[in-house]
Parts: sequence; structure tokens; C-alpha cells
Amino acid sequence: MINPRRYPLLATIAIFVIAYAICYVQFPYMLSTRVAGNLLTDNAYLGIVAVGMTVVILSGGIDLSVGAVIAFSGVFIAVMLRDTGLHPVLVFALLLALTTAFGAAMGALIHRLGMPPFIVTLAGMFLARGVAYMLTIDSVAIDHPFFDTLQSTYWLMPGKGRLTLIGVIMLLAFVVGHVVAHRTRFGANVFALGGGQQTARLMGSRVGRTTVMIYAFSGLMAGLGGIVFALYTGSGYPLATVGTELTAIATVVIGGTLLSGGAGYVFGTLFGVLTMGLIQTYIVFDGTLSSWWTKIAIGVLLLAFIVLQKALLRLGTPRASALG
Amino acid sequence: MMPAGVKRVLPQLITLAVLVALVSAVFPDFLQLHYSDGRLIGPVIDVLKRGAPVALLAIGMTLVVATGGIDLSVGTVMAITGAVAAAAIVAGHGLLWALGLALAAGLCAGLFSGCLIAFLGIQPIVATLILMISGRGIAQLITEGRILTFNLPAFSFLGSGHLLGIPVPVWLWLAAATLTVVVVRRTALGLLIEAVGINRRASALTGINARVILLAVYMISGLCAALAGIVTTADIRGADANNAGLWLELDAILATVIGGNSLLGGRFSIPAAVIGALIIQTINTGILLAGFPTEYNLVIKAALVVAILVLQSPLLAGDLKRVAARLTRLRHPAPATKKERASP
Amino acid sequence: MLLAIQSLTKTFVGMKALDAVDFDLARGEVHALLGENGAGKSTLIKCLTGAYRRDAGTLLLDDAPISPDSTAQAQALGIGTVYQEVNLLPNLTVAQNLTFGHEPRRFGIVDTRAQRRQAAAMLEGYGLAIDLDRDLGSYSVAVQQLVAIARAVALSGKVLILDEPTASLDDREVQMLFAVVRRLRDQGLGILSCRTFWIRCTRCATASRCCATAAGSSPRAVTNSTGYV
Amino acid sequence: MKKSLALSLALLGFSATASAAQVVGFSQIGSESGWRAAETTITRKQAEQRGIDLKFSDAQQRQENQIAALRSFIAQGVDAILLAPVVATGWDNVLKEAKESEIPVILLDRQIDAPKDLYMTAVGADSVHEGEVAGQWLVDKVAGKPCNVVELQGTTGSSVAIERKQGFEKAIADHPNLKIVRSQTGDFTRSGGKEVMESFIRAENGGRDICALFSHNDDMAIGAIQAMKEAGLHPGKEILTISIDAVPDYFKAMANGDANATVELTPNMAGPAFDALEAYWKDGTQPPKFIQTDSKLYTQSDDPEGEYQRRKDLGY
Repeated sequence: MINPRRYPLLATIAIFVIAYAICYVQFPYMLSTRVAGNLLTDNAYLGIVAVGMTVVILSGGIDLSVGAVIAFSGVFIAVMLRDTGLHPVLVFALLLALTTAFGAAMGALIHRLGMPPFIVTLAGMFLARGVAYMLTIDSVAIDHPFFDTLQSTYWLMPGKGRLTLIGVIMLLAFVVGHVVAHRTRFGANVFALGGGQQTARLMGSRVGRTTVMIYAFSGLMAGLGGIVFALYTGSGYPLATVGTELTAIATVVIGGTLLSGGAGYVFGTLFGVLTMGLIQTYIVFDGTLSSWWTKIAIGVLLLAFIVLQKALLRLGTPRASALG
Repeated sequence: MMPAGVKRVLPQLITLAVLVALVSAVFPDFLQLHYSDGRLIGPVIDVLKRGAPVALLAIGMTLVVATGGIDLSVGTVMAITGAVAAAAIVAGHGLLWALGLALAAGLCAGLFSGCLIAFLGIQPIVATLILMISGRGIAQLITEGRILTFNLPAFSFLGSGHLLGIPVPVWLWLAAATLTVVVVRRTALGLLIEAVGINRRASALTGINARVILLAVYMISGLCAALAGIVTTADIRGADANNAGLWLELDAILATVIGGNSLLGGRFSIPAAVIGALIIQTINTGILLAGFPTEYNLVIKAALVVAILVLQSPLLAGDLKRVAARLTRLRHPAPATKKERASP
Repeated sequence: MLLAIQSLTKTFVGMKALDAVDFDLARGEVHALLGENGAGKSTLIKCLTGAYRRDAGTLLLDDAPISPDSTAQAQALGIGTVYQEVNLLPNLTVAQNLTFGHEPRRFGIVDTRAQRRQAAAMLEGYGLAIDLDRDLGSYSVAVQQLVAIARAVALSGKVLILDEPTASLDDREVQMLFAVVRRLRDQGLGILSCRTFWIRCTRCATASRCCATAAGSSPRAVTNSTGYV
Repeated sequence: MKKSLALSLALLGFSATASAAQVVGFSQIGSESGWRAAETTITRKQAEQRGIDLKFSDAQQRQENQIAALRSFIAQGVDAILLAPVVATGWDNVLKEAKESEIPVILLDRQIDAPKDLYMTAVGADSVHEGEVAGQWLVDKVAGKPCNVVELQGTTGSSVAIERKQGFEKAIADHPNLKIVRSQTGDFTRSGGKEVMESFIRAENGGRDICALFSHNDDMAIGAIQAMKEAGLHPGKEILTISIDAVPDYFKAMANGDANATVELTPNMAGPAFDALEAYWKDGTQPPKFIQTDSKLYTQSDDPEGEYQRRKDLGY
């Protein structure tokens, strides 16, 4: 007997499998380790920020700053490696500390001033990208032997597919995110906040501390996503990843997490990310869509996934109440 | 005693005044106005005119936000309606057809989002995100990715003409705001919108058809976006499907919030949101006039927005009041009773 | 005295909800707090549990002054509360709700098996046969209220506050609750139970003044008194 | 048995490549401007004429989408890749992958910061040179008279904006009579150009202190021309207007006497790219590393009306 809690997760996975099957029928080559490896590598940065976004959304909040933070991270790494003699690992640590503090500051503003997360993180988005511009307006290539090593680290899977380091980092981020959200006291507090701030407070949850930690975690993940993006592209560019926050929110929703907070699975988001990647891959494999039809197709497919998910859940619900 | 209407927008007016003073400090001629060729000219008029698209969007956004929703698609709807209007003109239809089709396109877009939200129960942010992504594709489909230029003075008049010395877009947003305020406040619509925003389930029980209200607000938002799209298209005499209204939804939401409207829904003020739009435009125009290097634009905007939001935050106001109370108590120590001393 | 409240005052915007209230609670007693709707019972309780900030007054627990700022602090002091409405989270599982804030952990990670065991132990004696891994929200309000009571009972080392706990329970469930309350009383807890009653009490500007009458009565007497005190 | 299977597979593979048309993947930046749309249209037309099967991918202005598209092309085993890079850096890894799979890559309209052996050739204009041509025209036009220039920049951070600015500044560097008094971004759009130009006019004494406008692209210049006309100024006469791209609407403005000059950036980057590819497929000829397209200067004496007629149907 399946716990009804898991229905959204199962629906997400089912949709992904069905979609992959459809792609496979049309383009048999889609079912190769190469395409699978690409799915992981190409969406690594997105997956990592989506982990942070999932936690934020589970708490009933939203973080619009992540795209800009990725861009800032890339520029920060590139400029630091170019202008100072610091080792990349040190730069990474510095960056993660910065983005975590940035997230914590936004969380503090949200809690302390009672302002909606949407607006606070929107201002954070302007700020992060603005600071990136101030560091450099040009794109800066990253050239460091250690960095190159990280970039070219991969394991060859059978069938010539590559499991890259950043792909593995994303999978690890999901494991960590899963543990944090579903197996720690902090995670329980996140769900409690999503269930209702007042009730959470009455149950003894320290709402302020949790809020700060949630956005700090999202900032940390955005910083890590930024590192992975820098590894992916080997450069820093202040105009990079415009609108990634919206894609991340979409993946979280496709992954079966409620935007109103309090219900969802971190691993659902992984399938949301893979589904998004699949849509992109399918469009490239097809290769006949014009610029505008590409946009329309992405929107329509997104809608189809969400409606399908709703339908699957509605099919599942009456049985659940009969069980309860 | 001032009227309640003025009191509601007082924080926004004060913010605007401070901002104008700030801009005047870096650009002394900011408040200069002069009259030539039968029209008023000056930076302030520019702010009023350039603020038109965001002010128009903010009107619809305020109603959507009052129901607890959000509309990310308005920028894209501007592109669609602009493209529709331009295509209609290029195809040889007259002004009325162009306007009618554009407004109808805006209504349709609102109807689409509204249906997803009211009937399928999709969350507003996702439903409108779908239209935000695919809508720009639709707009480009109409223009085939080109900037569709046209030559119809009557239509251009809506973007760059003048009436009684004031640019037409200013009249348009003034009229739209006044009309909407009258409609929502003179009928029960305003109360119903607030009821839906405060508690959708409860309001459904009291006999309000929440679905109809939701459809209505998203359609009004679509209509406002259509007007904004018409203004932008008429202004440059061409439909730029790729760039019209790009990221303006964020400015519109910002304007709504600077106007003191809660994103959680409930009570709303359209005048305050429109002043919020003018605040944003004052920042934008101020940055342009001040002549800073472009790479500072975003940081300046972000810093000002954060400062405004922090100063307007209700909790901070509470804190300040408490601090002030404590200070006065320290300065004039009342005969302390046991009770008062025990208070935390 | 286990718990003593002295001259507690709480004012909301322009309205005095509690005016210099005195109240005490002994070990091993069930003290009923009676008063009509709006008499200030809930306000008194929320001041006690740190959900509200009191304007003036002293709280003594075991003769030591306490000043709980949050529910978490009150819980840590040994004061557990069951509120009028179910104040648990419908989106968490039954087990998560029961152990919230006290989850058994190993290396910082919640030990779900121990969590389930602990939750099952907490529910013992309530006659509830429910799936601990289901969302609490999927059960009836009565079940949810019983879970809330079980949680408060387990968390309260010294004082258990029941704010109209029987409103959503049927007879059988009420009997079960009383059995639990008796058991806890015998263990030496102080129990504060709030009920609304229907006759207008002229001296009920605040709840506490008219309630001293019910002090020391047994749980059954409290139920009986509901109708006609 | 095993051998014959391998043989038949090889034969199958061989016959598949031999019978099918050449497949070329084209990763386009997006459709942010009319110029970009024209480039896409012309690339499609060129491919069709040559019987090449073009796989088109639109990256919606995002490098990550372009990289992903490139990797998908590699996974599909296309015969060649055309890439119009959104930014100059960050391509090394994916180009290495293409090289390992022996797929030639040709860059369109921009060059990148990567080792030259990672791509076959780059077809494009030199943006710095474009800026220089524009600047040089202005230097010659004002002939030593003092002149305050206002500049409309492209999107902050885009390489085209940075390089065109560089080139222009280089050209006027030795001419102290030319001075850039105001410079702001108009985001490459018409409405951006119009709004920024309005503020320039306000800030510079109603536009009377401005002698010339240099715009990073034609769309912004067209918006700026409208702003000048609405302010009662006469662009093309009182304010010299020079821009880059050579789109049809700008020729119309030139024909009307509202604009002075533009530097052409041809949208036909695919033609030379396909020429190079066909030569390579035929006998392995390696093209030069950079095929520079003309940055031709058009002024009012170059029959703007005729140019407008010639270009208006090219998909701009």
C-alpha cells in the first residue's frame, strides 16, 4: 500500500518515464548513456539551485535571486583567479561564505521586517547582478590548472557517455538536500513553516532562526550552483543565467512540490529538472522549430506536464480517502 | 485632519518627494518645467510619460495581487497586443480595428491565465509563467521576429501625442486608474476581490463566486497590459515583439508592493500602486539624467528599492514606535509602579 | 505552589483583556478555569505559554519567576498546552507532529525508526490505531485533537494546560481523555482546564475571578458543571 | 559471426551517411532583434539551396542552452556545427568534445576566446573595426570642428557593445575636438534608445549642446531619431547620426534625411560558412581561421532608398 504522501512524487516520476519513452520512440538514440550523461551535466547548475529553491518553497517562500547569484559567483571566481593569487579552493570557500551570508541577510530582512520573500529576493536579484556588473562588465575566461582539472574530470560510462564531476556534484546536492529537508530538525521546521507560521510558532518552532537558515541554505546552493556553472562554462559573465530562477521554480513545481509550501519531495525536483532538460533535448533533437515555436513549445509542454500531474493526482485522491 | 484617501498614499507621496529631492541634488534642473509649442516640457513630464506602461500594468497587478495572486505574464501580453495592433495596421485595417483587436488579445490572455487559475487550480505564479514564456513566442510568430513598423499618425498619437499640453500616455494611465478606482469602489467588486484574497474558501461559502472574480481580475490585468502594449508600440511606431515589456512584470509587481499592497492579498490601493510606478520611474529617469556609468544602474536601483521597502515596512514602523516610546519614557520617567517595571 | 500568577495584565489595542489577574495551581490538582467567550481565558493561557507578551505581572513556577518568550521556552520549562483549535500541522505525519522539536537524532540526522517508536509510545493509552506515517491532516479533527493532547501530555513535565480540549470529541473520546487526566494528576502534574459556560457571570470581567469556585474539583465534576454553574 | 555482424553494421552506417544529406546543427543565440531574425532566415535559405539538412536550435539568449544544444548535436552525430556564440568565453570544454568527435565547428558573427584549433573557422565582422569605421566617418565629417557626442550603448556586458564602444573611442582618441559627453545603455532596443535619448536631450540643454549621436545599433538610433524629432530637433542635420548594422528601416530614415550613416553588418554569415564546409567536405581544404565580412559604410550618397528596397524582404 502506498502512502498518499508519495503520490505527487510518483506522478512526477511516471510523467518523466512516459515522456522519455515517447522521446525514445521518436529518436531511439535518446536512450543512450551519452544523452543521459548530458542530461545530468547540462542541468547540473540548475539542479543544485533547484535543491535550495525546493527548501525555500517547502517553507512557503520563494527566492528570485538565485539566477543573479550564479552570475555573480562566476564573475567573482573569474575576477579573483585573474587578479589575485588565491587557490581556487580558497576562492570557492570565500564565495560560498559570501553567498550564504547574502541569503541569510535576505532571510533576516524577510523575518525582521515582515516583507514578502518575493520582493526581498527581487531586490536581492538586482543587487547581485548589479555587483556582478561592478566587478566586470566583460566576460572573463577562467584559466587555472586546478580549475581545468576539475572541468575535465569525468567517468566514461559504457556507450561513451560521460558522467562528469559537476553531474555527480548535482546528484550529491540532491542527496544532501533530501537529508536536510526530510531527515533533520531543520527540515521539520521548514515543513512546519510551510504548514502555517502561526501553528509552527505555537508548536515551539523558532520561526526567525529557521527563516534565516532557509535563505542561507538557498544562498549556499546558489553559490555552489555558481561554482558548477563556472566549471561548466569556464568563464564568468555578468549577463549569465538571466531568468534561471523562474526555470528553477518551474522544475520544483513539476517535481510535485506545492508552491504554497509544506508539501513536496526534494527528489521530485530532480525529476522536475530532468524533465525540463528532456524538453530542451527533445527540441534540439527535433531541430525544426523556429525561435518563436521553441518558446511556444516549451510553454505548452510545461502546461501539459502540470495538467497531467493534476489529473494523475485527482485520479489518485478518492482512493486515498477511502483508505483513510 | 486629512481625508482617508490621502492618508493611505501618504507614505508613497513622502517617498516620492524624498526621491525627487535626491534626484534634484544630482541633477539640479529636475523640477524645471517650461512651455513651448503648446506642450509642457521637462524631466518631470518625462517621468509621468515614461512611467505610463508600468503605471498601467500596476493597476491590473494591484487587483490580481489583492486576490492573493500574481501575474508574471503582463510584459509578454504587452508584446502580444503590440504585435496584434501593428499587424492589424499593416494589414490595412484602421485605428479602431487595431485598438479593438489589441484589447481583445489582452482580454484573451487574461482569460487564459484566469481559467488555468480558477478552473484548473494551477497556482498563479506557474500559470502566468507559462504564458510569460510561450506568449513571447506567439508575439514573435505574429511579427516573424521583425520589428513591425507602421505609419498611422492616429495610432502614434496614443504614444507620443499631446493633449492640452500633456503627453497622451499620461492621460491614458490617469483615466485607466480613475476608471478602475471608481468601478471597484462604487460597486461591490472591490470588496469581493478583497474577500477572495483574504480567504478564498470562506468567501466561496458566503456565496461569492470566487472563480468569476478571479477571471475578472486576470482579464482586467490583461486589459491593462494591452493598454501598456498599445502605448509602447505607438511610441516607437513599431511592434518590437522581442523586447516590448521585457521584465516589466517585475517592475509592476515592485510598484504594487511599494504602493503598500500585500502580496498575500486583501486590502489594496490602486492610487498608491500608481505612485509606486512613478517612484520606480523617477529612479530610472534619475539614473539616466545623473550620467553615472551604466554598470552602476542596477546597484543604485537595488539600493534605493531596498531602502524604500525597509522604511515602509510595517514591522519596522512598530519597532520604531516602541523605541520612540521607550526613549520618551527614559526622558520623562513616569512615577514607575511595580506593574510597569515588570513589563518586558 | 506549583504555578502562581500575580497581577497579570494584558492590553490589546484599546481593550483591557486581563486586569491584574491572580491565579494559582497546585501539584496534583485539576483546576478548572471557567468563563464565557471573550472572558480572557485564552489570553491568560497565551500569556502563560509565551505566545503573548504580557504587559505587567509576575509568573512563578515552583516559586521561581519565569518569563517565557516563546512556546518553545514554555515547553522547555515543562508547560504543555493543547489549544482550542488543533494546533498541529496537517502537512506533517502523525509521528513528526508528536516528536516535533524533540526528534530523536543520530549524528544530527533524525532516526525515523526511533521517532516512530517514540510516537507510538506517546499514543499509548488513547486507543488510537492510526498509521504514524500518514499526514495528520488526513484524519478527523477528533483524532487530530487526541494527537495534540498526547503531544502536550508527553511534553509537559509540570503543568498541562487544556484549552477547551473536549469541544471536538465524542463521549467515548472524552472518557478516554479524563482517564489520562486522572493518571497525570496522580503523577503530580498541575492541570489547568478551561471551559466555556453559558450563564452570564456578573463578576466575569476576567475569567479568573469567578473561577476559583471550581478549584480542586475532579474532572468529572468539571464536565458536569458545564451546563449550569 | 561476430565479424559479419560488425561488417554489416559498418555497411549500414556507411550507407546511412552516404545516402542522407549532410546534417548541420545551428545553435542560434535567440531572436532578440530584427538583424538576428534575418540571420536565421538567410541561414535557413542558404542551407535549403545547398541541400543541407539544418538542425536549428534557439538558445533564448542563454549560453547554457547553447552548450547543451551543442552537446546534443554531438550526441546525434551531426556532420558540422554552426555556432553564433552569445558570449566570447566559456566554450573550450564543449568545443573539445566536438573535436574529439571530429565534428567541425564554425563560429558565426563573433569570435571567441578559445584556442584556435578547437574550431574550423569564424565568419564575422570585427566589432572593434565597425566602431572604428563609424568613428572615422564622424572625424572626417566634422573636420576639426568641436563636437559633443552622445552614445547609446548596447546591452551592458554584451561583447558587441563593449567592442563597438572600444573601436569608436579608438577612432576619436586623437581628435580632442570630439568628446563623448553622455553614454548610457539603451539595451539595443528602439524604446530603450528613445527613452535614453529623451534624457540626453533634457540633460544637454534641450539637445542644443549635442552635435552627434553614435548608436551601437540601428534600432536604438531609430528610437533616438523619433525622440529628437518629437523634441523639435532635426536629426541628420543639427545632430549627426551614425550607427551600425544597416537594417532596412534605418535606410528609410537615411532616405528621409533623418540619419547620416551606418556601418553594415551583413546577416549572411552562413553563406561563407557553408562555402568553407563544402570545400572541406570535397577535398579537405582548411579555410583561414577568420573570414571577415565587409564592414561597409553607407552614407546618404549610397542610394539609401534603393538599399531599403533591396533589404526589406530579407527577414529583418
